[in-house]
Amino acid sequence: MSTTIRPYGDTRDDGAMQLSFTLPMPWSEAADEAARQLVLAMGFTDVAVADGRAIASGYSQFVVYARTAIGIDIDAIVAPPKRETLDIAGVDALVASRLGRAIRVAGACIGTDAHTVGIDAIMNMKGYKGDYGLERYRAFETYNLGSQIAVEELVRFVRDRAIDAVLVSQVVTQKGSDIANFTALAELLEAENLRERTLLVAGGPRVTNRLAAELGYDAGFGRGTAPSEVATFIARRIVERAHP
Amino acid sequence: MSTTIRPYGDTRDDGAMQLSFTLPMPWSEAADEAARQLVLAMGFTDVAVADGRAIASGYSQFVVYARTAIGIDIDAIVAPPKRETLDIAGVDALVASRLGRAIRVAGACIGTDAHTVGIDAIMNMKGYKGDYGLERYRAFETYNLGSQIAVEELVRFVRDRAIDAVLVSQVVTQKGSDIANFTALAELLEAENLRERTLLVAGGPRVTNRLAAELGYDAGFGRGTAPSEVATFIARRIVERAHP
Amino acid sequence: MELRIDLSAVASARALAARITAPVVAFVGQHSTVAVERATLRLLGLDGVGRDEIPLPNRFVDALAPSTRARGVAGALGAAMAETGASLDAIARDVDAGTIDLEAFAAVPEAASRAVLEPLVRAAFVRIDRARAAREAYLARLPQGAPPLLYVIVASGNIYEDRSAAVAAAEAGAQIIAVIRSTAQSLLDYVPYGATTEGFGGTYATQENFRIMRAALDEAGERLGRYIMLTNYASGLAMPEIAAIAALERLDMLLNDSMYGILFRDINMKRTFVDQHFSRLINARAGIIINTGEDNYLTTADAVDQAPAVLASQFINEAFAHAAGMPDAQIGLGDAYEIDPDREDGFLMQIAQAQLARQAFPNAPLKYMPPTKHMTGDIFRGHVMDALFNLTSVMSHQTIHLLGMMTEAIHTPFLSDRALAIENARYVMNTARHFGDDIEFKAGGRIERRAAEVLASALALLQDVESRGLMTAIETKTFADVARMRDGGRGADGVFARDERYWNPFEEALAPRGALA
Amino acid sequence: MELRIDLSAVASARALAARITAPVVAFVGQHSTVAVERATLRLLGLDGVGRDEIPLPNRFVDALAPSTRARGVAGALGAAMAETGASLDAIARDVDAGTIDLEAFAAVPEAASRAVLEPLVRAAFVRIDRARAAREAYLARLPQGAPPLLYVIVASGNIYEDRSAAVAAAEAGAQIIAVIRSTAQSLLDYVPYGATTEGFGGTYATQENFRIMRAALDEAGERLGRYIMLTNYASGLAMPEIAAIAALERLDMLLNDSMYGILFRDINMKRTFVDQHFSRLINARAGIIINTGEDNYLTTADAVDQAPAVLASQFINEAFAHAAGMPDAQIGLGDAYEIDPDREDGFLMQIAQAQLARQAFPNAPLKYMPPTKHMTGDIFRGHVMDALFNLTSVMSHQTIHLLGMMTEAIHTPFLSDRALAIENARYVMNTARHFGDDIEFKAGGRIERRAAEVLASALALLQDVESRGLMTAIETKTFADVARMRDGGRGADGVFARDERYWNPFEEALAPRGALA
Ligand code: B12
Ligand code: B12
Ligand SMILES: Cc1ncc(COP(=O)(O)O)c(C=O)c1O
Ligand SMILES: Cc1ncc(COP(=O)(O)O)c(C=O)c1O
Repeated sequence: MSTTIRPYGDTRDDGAMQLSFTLPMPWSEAADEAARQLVLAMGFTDVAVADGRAIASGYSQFVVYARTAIGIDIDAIVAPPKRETLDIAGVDALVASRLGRAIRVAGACIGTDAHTVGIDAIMNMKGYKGDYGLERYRAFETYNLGSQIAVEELVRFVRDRAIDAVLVSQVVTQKGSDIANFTALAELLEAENLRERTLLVAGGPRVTNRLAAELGYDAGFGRGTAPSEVATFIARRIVERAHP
Repeated sequence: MSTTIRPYGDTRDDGAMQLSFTLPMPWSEAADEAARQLVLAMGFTDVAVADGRAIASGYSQFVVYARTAIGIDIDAIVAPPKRETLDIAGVDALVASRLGRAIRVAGACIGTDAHTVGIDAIMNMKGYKGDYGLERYRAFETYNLGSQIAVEELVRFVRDRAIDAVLVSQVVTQKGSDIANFTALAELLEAENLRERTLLVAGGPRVTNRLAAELGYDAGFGRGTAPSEVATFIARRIVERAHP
Repeated sequence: MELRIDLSAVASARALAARITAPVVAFVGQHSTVAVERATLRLLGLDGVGRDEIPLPNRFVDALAPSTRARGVAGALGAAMAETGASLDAIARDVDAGTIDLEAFAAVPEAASRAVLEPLVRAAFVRIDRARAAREAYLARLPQGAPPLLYVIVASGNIYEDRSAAVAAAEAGAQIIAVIRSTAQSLLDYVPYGATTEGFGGTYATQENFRIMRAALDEAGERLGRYIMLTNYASGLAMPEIAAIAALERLDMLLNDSMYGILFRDINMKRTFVDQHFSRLINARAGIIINTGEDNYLTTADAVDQAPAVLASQFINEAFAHAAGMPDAQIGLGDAYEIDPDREDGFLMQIAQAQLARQAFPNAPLKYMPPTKHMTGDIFRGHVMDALFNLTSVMSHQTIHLLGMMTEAIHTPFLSDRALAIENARYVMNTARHFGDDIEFKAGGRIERRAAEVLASALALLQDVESRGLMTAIETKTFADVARMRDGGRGADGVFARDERYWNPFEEALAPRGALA
Repeated sequence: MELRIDLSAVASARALAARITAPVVAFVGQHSTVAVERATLRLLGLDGVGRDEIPLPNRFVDALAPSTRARGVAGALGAAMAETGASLDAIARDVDAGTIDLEAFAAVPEAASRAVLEPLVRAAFVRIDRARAAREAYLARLPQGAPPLLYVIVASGNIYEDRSAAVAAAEAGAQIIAVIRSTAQSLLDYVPYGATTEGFGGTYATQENFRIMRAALDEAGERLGRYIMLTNYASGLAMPEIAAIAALERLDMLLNDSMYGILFRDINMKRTFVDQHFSRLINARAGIIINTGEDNYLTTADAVDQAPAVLASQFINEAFAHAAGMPDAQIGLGDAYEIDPDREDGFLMQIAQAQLARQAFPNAPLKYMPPTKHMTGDIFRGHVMDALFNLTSVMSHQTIHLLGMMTEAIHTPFLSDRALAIENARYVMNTARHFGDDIEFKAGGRIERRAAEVLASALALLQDVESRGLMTAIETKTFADVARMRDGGRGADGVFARDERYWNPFEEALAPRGALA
């Protein structure tokens, strides 16, 4: 099957979109025209420069409405598997009955990133938006290493404490620092022969499961993640690995 | 010469742009992914779906930041000729000395359009933002026909009063009604053999000089037009035609 | 937050408005219009189109000789029915076909006409009253939520697209849906027929379109647990007829201004005065809240200068509504947030004006319109202007809150524009829910001084209008900077003096005692 | 709009804060840190890097034996200069090369050291005082415009990109430019050197970068007819040194909090207390306005719960600043607009808190931070949140107004984000310029009740801290929900007890009489 949809303004398939951007040129009518031609060159049609003005001496700002003919076949989208979430009792029961011991989980904000609110939301007792964090589960033995943890330090910890699941957070993404840090961790675990036996989970507002997979992680969790989703995922995977 | 520029986020040539649009599908993570793939398919890179959420049962709304590699050569932009503006005395003097009579100008909001504020701003004594309107000039004998003037009525008026310059306004643009009305007027003037001897000027917030030219008009004036720009244009052109 | 305002000035203004409108109401009592007569036929049950797709009510009224028409269409119809025994519908078809001569029944006694129409009149009231009762039952069962009531427009031209858009908006939180009419429908001297899918800048107001939208919103309302109100436009050459079909199809509100058509559409003033009165008689019975159009003063002229004219017009609209028997709770007086955003302390002036209206008309469901004129293509700035408008509205307890669209200067709203506008209002109105209740104005401060100034100027304006008469005032550019002659404008030929034997069963039933003295 | 607040509670809170900080200030009088000593060298004129690109001040202080260091770097340097006749620079190069043994001059009498340093100390004050005078002259000639002063950040990592962005922002209306430091520079126990073009989440604070930005803003200021202020971050392991170079390069403000490093960067508390004091002595002399970091409490915990902690911390920051001789006009206490946007009447709570700070610290140039934590990828909603923040700020007369960015949750600001933020603030602050002055709070209303509650809780918190001592309080999660041990954290090994012969020429000149008793 194939169902192609397009952006929607007020009529199906009208392809209407809003764009805004800056051009590094002083504003004049010619700048409006440059904006229009630029958006046309991108393949849009019905390009209307709704606003164009100077925002600094050498910079102009534009608001543009335009239409696109490009559509997307939504049946071809590989939707991230809908993660079914167990409650605390469910996770605890699963781990107790199938694994018979607590899963050792280490969490950290690696590299120079000091944004701990996200990883804390997942790990701390308190949790996130009414959903309790991993510390609350009997199924987990948790270590929250905190912020700005060097990759080497985390790997050492994983080895020394025989950690089962590593949760790493990256919030700062400027200049690709998140990718660099995630990659460094995956590579070092590999080099130390720890990758096989640890579940490796990435998180942060710009993380998607797809991105995590590309980086060689077992899963990725993005904005708005609830701790129970993560708990369920870890429990299921570790149990599966123990009883393949 | 050729100077190619690209959209600017925080670094020259980073190509950063903001987009927002609706997709006619319920929100889910798959919808975010559809939005991402759609923007990729448009040729953007570094596509980040900053926000995705349901805005109604079958509709999702997205805010996306992405980068484009497409640039525009600003030296190739045909800038609309910078219109130099005379003051009232200048226009009056030009017309008095070179034409020796007042120019007869008729203005109207044609079709079903009732947005007279724009054409009034150009014609009425009071003018626009401190710039007096055409009625204030001795160089012009003005007739402001007002709103919702049928094309036939306007053409009749042009013939009966031997109008030199016709100013037409279109503010409503929905479903191309502006283009239809502008075109109908141009064609009827042509059919009645009046086109040659009348200066035909279009105006309205979506009008550009380029659009007007495409429609066979002598000029087009868009948002923010000052009456003196229009006055100068009419005076110069009519004088030129009288003394080619 | 209460302004210390001069209550005696408010009382004087109200008294002046009553004196200003009294002679006009008297004039109304001696005249009728083709539109009033067509509305009468519609209430009696006539619908459909005839030859050349012309609506049957038009065909019927146009078929009347002037002298017959002067006695009212009801008499002519009743006579024909009494004499021929045929139904309203059959007679109307015959009129359309030209196979019946309505003048032929001139001799039928009035009593006979009245008798034969009586069941139709009763049926009309049953239908109107049922719609009203249905609304009340809905509101009791599915409360619409607290004011300011979020009001958005749909305007695609296609009623089916509008329907989807309206339901989506309701889901996003809209409490009132307005279907904007096709550009200048107010100038059509008839009501178009059937479901329509083409229009410019809006969708035709037709009875079928009303029905389609009403059904969709009722369904959405059930699903959302909130009754969704529906509104449309009456003002214009077909004002009484639109009031009639709106009453039948359970619209909840109608744009209905006593002077809008005159000032902004160059409709003849006598025509408008007569039409607005009859339309409001119907609105009153139907429990429909009218929305007046004072906001229009502000879109063509400077909003600071026009504030007194707005207030004066609100008093006049109120007086006309009272004359048609409307209770305050149905009089949605209009105002708008149109002061130049670049003006220092413009926000204070907006608050002064909004709160002044609130206190001058304490029981009226005020209608508050968003910034439009000063909106530009800069959607980000526009969205912030709308936020301050939303704040002003919740602070001053406005009732009917038209949502501002960040794309106001660009296009008629996209689905997403409405959703973002609703989100803006919901956020602002929730985070600042009791802000207005928690503050007071500094005595004699900028806000109070501005309110006092507007009130004093409005009073002066009303005094001037009273001394010269409303029609003369309109002839001399008193309102909206435009002059309209009493015999000029569109639709003048549709106004006629009533014969002394004129009667109209609906007017008789609805007119407040002594109003058309 | 004035809150009726309990002035005696404010006075008690202030007195408590003085009592809370007094023992800490006494502790400071008995200790020094490597950073204080390095800053002393910088003030004396030392700059540049040596082996392994390590800054010369670090090389110098690290070369001191603990016992020598305990007497202060000034004594060691003065002795070496007096004995060798060499310049500061030459000696520092020798230290770097390891060709001089600083312990060799231990016998040089203090008076000789003092005498040889005297011209350098004088030169330092001449430079600092000249910068201050230059600022005052600029401000007189090119007034910066009325508060709230619009403050935007640049943070590209590249000082040259930052420069373009800063100039563009100034053109768009910014009055203060902050160059955000590279992520976690606060953890560097030195000040990086030279112009830098790489950084994460910000641009390194270096003396050369300060100079580059200062020059660009002076030029832009001339062109625009407005002096543009420049700010950067001091708090961290190099706090005193950054204060020193900022004084030399005429920065106008500095982020400088007495507890930020402890709570949010796990820097040792003794280290921070000593460092903040010395850095503020310098800031005071330089006329630099400090900005404290109370906003940080609100980004990690609930803003409604944390309001009392914010107020208590403001009192503590004020007391520490007073102890360093800062006048109120230089104490930019921090607060932020971080209450959950979905909370009913959250706006009222924000106003209560902002106005409470305004009245508790009537002469302080309050620093007001925008919504950050609750900003999402929905830039439209975010822009509206920023608008209400802007409104709150102009109403409550905040001084230093950090602009909120609609893209807060997405990326460090684009050029256009800053321009749109400035446009938002200018519009709101102009249209509502005197709104705050034109209203009063209802006595005992929601806003007043909230303010009273926050004040009472802050007082209770301060009482508790006073009874247990500040260091113990910090050890037991009293602030920001985090516990920090008095001997734990980063940089603890850089703190040392002063020998009784310790002296520091700058401290002596700058310490307010009796402060370090
Ligand atoms: C709070 C905050 C801070 C606090 C951090 C306090 C702390 N202890 O965490 C302070 C003030 C210290 C701070 C400092 C800085 N910040 Co900051 N900060 C923010 C802010 C406002 C909120 C972040 C937050 O707490 N979100 C709430 C949490 C709950 O959401 P979350 O992190 O997305 O987490 C959820 C999911 O992503 C997921 N998740 C996250 N991690 C993980 C991990 C795993 C394993 C899993 C399963 C799930 C998961 O689950 C969580 C719950 O759903 C954001 C802006 C914003 N509104 O997003 C900027 C922001 C993140 N900061 C930014 C920057 C640049 C900085 C600084 C470098 C400089 C500056 N501009 O202030 C410094 C340096 C800090 C450093 N060394 O890293 C930028 C990052 C830009 C970018 N994309 O690269 C942002 C976006 C602001 C901006 N626009 O400039 N910041
Ligand atoms: C005021 C207004 C009205 C008033 C008009 C009063 C009047 N007498 O003009 C009223 C309330 C009656 C009205 C009604 C309607 N309006 Co209206 N209206 C506006 C509004 C708010 C402002 C327009 C305005 O006055 N601009 C100020 C003038 C000075 O600017 P201007 O027209 O661009 O003119 C300047 C230049 O363009 C140029 N210019 C213009 N004409 C000419 C001609 C010549 C010859 C020259 C040289 C220059 C020139 O010079 C002028 C000075 O610089 C706009 C929204 C907005 N903010 O733009 C909507 C808007 C134009 N309206 C709109 C619509 C759809 C309608 C309605 C159909 C329904 C509705 N939604 O209200 C009705 C029907 C009216 C009809 N039959 O045409 C839409 C049009 C959408 C579209 N692009 O197609 C808009 C954009 C609102 C919206 N987003 O839905 N409207
Ligand atoms: C009171 C009133 N009636 C009617 C209308 C619009 O109707 P039309 O465009 O058909 O004239 C408006 C528009 O603003 C109005 O305010
Ligand atoms: C007072 C204070 N100092 C310093 C900083 C940041 O410095 P760093 O990121 O280097 O720790 C902040 C950040 O909010 C702050 O509030």
